[in-house]
Amino acid sequence: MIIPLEHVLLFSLILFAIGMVGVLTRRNAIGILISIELLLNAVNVNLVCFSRVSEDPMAGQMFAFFVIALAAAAAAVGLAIVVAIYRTRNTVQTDEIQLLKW
Amino acid sequence: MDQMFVNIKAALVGLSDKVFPDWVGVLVSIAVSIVAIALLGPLIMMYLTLIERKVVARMQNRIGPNRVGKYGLLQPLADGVKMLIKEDIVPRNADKVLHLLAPILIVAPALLVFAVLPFGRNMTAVDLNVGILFFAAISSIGTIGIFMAAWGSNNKFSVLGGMRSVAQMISYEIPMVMSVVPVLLAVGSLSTNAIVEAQADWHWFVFTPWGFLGCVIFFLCGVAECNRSPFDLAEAESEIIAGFHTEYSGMKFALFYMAEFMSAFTISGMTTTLFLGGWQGPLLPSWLWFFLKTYGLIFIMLWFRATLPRLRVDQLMALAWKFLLPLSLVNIVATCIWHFLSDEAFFTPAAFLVPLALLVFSYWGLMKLNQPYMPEKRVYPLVD
Amino acid sequence: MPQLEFLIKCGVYGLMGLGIIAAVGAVLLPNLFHAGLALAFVLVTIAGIFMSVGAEFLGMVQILLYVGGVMTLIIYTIMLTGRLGAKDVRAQNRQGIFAAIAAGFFVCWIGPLILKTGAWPQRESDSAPPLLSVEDLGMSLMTEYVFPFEVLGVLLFAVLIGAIVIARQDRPS
Amino acid sequence: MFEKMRVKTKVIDSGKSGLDTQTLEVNVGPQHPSTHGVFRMTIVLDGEVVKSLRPVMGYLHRNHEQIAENITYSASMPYTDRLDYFNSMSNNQAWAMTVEQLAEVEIPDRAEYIRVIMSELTRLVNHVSVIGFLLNDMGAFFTPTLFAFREREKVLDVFEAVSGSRMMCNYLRFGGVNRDLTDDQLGQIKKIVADFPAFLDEFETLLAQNEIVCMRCQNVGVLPAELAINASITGPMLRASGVNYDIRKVDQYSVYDRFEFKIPLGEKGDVYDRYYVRMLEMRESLKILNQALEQIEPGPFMAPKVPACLKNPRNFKPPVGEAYGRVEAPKGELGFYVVSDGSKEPWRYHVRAPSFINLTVLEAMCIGYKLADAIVILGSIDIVLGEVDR
Repeated sequence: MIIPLEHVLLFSLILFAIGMVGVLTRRNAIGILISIELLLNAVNVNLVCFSRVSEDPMAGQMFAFFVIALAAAAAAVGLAIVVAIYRTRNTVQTDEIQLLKW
Repeated sequence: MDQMFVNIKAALVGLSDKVFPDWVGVLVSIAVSIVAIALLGPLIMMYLTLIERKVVARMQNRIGPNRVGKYGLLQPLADGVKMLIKEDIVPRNADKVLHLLAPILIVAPALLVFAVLPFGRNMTAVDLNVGILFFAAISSIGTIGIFMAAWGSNNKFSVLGGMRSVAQMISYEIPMVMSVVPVLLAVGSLSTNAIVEAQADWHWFVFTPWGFLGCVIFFLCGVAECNRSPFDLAEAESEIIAGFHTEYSGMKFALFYMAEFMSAFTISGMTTTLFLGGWQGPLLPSWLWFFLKTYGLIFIMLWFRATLPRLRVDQLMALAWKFLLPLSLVNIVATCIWHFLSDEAFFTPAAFLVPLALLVFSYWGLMKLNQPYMPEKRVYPLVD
Repeated sequence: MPQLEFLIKCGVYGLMGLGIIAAVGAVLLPNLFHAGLALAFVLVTIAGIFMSVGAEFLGMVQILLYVGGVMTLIIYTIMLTGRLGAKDVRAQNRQGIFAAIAAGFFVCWIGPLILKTGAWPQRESDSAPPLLSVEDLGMSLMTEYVFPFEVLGVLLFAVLIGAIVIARQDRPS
Repeated sequence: MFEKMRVKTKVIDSGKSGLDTQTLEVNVGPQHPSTHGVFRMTIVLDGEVVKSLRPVMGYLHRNHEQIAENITYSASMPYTDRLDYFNSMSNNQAWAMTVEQLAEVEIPDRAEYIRVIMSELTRLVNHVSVIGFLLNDMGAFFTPTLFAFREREKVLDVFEAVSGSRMMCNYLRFGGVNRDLTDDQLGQIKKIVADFPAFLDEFETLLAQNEIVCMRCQNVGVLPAELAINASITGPMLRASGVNYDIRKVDQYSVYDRFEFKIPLGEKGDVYDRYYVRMLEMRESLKILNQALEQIEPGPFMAPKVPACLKNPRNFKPPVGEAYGRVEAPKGELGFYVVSDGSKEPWRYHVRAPSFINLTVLEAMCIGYKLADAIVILGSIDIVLGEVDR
């Protein structure tokens, strides 16, 4: 590691906190998805940096790899749902989509 | 001759080593590469515009630019000056930040890709061991730049162009990457240098059935990726004026132009590297071979431009998803068969014929499945 | 060469700083389009950090999948769901303060913990070539991690179909 | 090439399926590269599909008819050049025929032959350029246009030689033509006519069978014969829809009854038919030209026995009455309706402009096709804004 590990951890912690704020405060469903991507990335940073210093370097990178793939999947389905909601409800503001059935 | 540029760079680094501490040498080495590429990119772009105008003019019974300098050789400079002193117009309701950033974000990736192109023996700026992945990743960033330009201009034609362009780039990226996979399977490395090395002694991949098909698919997708005719829907001037760069003028517009021409060059260069043996070739210096092959491919692009009308958006999508993508997937299988049959030799009849049969069969099958559009035979009665 | 190392360190810290600024933008910018682009920037900086710790392959996959794929998808959705020329509506709900408190608490709680734990493993050979080549990654994907890999493949396939089914418009029968 | 390209358009009824689709209204023109001048279309798009299209005309309105009603008859001749500036010769012919009908002038044979030769040359020029522009609209970057223009220039050279002007010829006069054709000029025309088939073959092999062209043209912008007749469409557009109507055959005006030629008819009335019918019409025009060049004989080129009223063109006062003269211009039926009250100026003057009337079916042809198709369909109508707006 070229910089101390704790600095990377702090970085990802801050990133995670920012993402958390986003998830909690965004009204727009896409905004929430954007924040979720931030959370996933914060975790990924940790995984990769730990893999750099750990005894089994493979595990961390593999996990990060799977997380990226899953994030892509989540985004695809999530955005498809957003588009579907927009088509039927004509809005993507989460606080306007309160009904569980329409 | 062959190592001319490599030697020049070594001399420069050696010079700095004498004067400065050794860590400066590393920086100098990096700086030399960066400067070389930063100069090469625009230079290639400038003269590509001239080449395009000359070649297309010849195909259209014209002469092309011939007023500025001998054979119009200074025309690109004149154009550059013109672009620089033109007024920079930003529409009133445009998103100013995006409008400003978009051209930069489009040019930067186009220039970055130069870093992994092997221009000649030992002439790769950065020999990344994930070179091909770098190429694919970086060229996908351009999509966002186009989005920004389209959205930031606040123009309906721009949005239409942006939508078209992004749909097109996403669609064509997939068969493009898939058509590279056979090469990676055959070489076993993502490094561009290793790929070229593997094609020594005329073992160019284009001579194998899968290589030929891969080359065609990659090149076609590349033409689509850099929005060139017949896939230039994103900037179809007869339909949506200039697509995503309708609202750009002056130097910003020149940057879009630059990105387009530089990616035309990098796509041709990548096709050369992946399938046409890169800088491998007899007699001539390696870098000359690279440029010869690349410009050959660019000539084909210009030829397309001067000849073919544009596809429509649904036909474009159909081509990518229903034809190129399945074919490139079959191509991967064909490569595996070739790999196991060929037994380390480049050419064995079995290894040549079995994949060929597979590919021809699947080509035929796909044509059948897609019910390709055959020009209707029409009868035109002549009456009194 | 310590000077070079210093430069690289500066670069990495710079990337982190830019990443955090961009992340704040991604969360707070009222215009979703801008937020999406800020996220794209965060993703690129993270890819840079991956590269700096020797995970070149992951860095590239990050750019290819995230920036090229996911981000394009997100921006496309923004364009599909946002009306052209529509007035900006309020982007944030009223939980801003509570969210900030929660996040602040989270950082203040875990941050010191990280710093206090002095004994994080540090690898010495910084200039050593990347620990894992693409080949290693590929081999382990096909051996040790083949099961998750295949499951992931099935999942992605399901997602592909699911996304199409959800987003496609209803056809009147 | 890869999919039957008929666009399956499904009208999305937002009430039924609950979907909200946002339409996009774009202004194509008047400053747009492919509206053939200053034409404007307001197109409502659903995605890329045209939902409605409203043509907006009048950006080039020059008050042509009012001007003609305030100047002498012969002074209108150069103004007619500017109607359809690609075909000044046939415009001249239509106007000359109208006034000759009004004043009952007999025209000598040689003048009639010269008129036929000129208007058939005009047809070649017009068709060859419209096909070039059509392919340009499709995105074939200027190559067909410039191929076409190479031939067009040769014809324009002839026009320049005989009339002194390449485009605004002002060559015809009431009772004949302005100047006689010399043998040199006839030779020049003969050479063009002899060379033209080779060019047409080349032009056809360049793109007629090209898969992309066929994909973009065939079954796009279909104009049913019924609609074409009801909308009073004329010219190649009507014939592409399979209706046999050509004024050269119907009226047999001038000396067209002396030539052997056929009328090509289209099958479906789509863009491809409109394109191909024009190709075939050029071949027929060449037949007419060949015969005309063979049959033309020396003689007077102006009516020898001019009625008294024509002696001094500035003071030309036709008898009271009305006349409608029409020719088969390259774009369709070009007619001039004129009412004379016996004074120096026409009392009423009206132009039946084929471009304008052919343009009226644009929306009907475009709805349900894509934006890119709308441009090609517009190109296949063959309009010249000078004539549309007048």
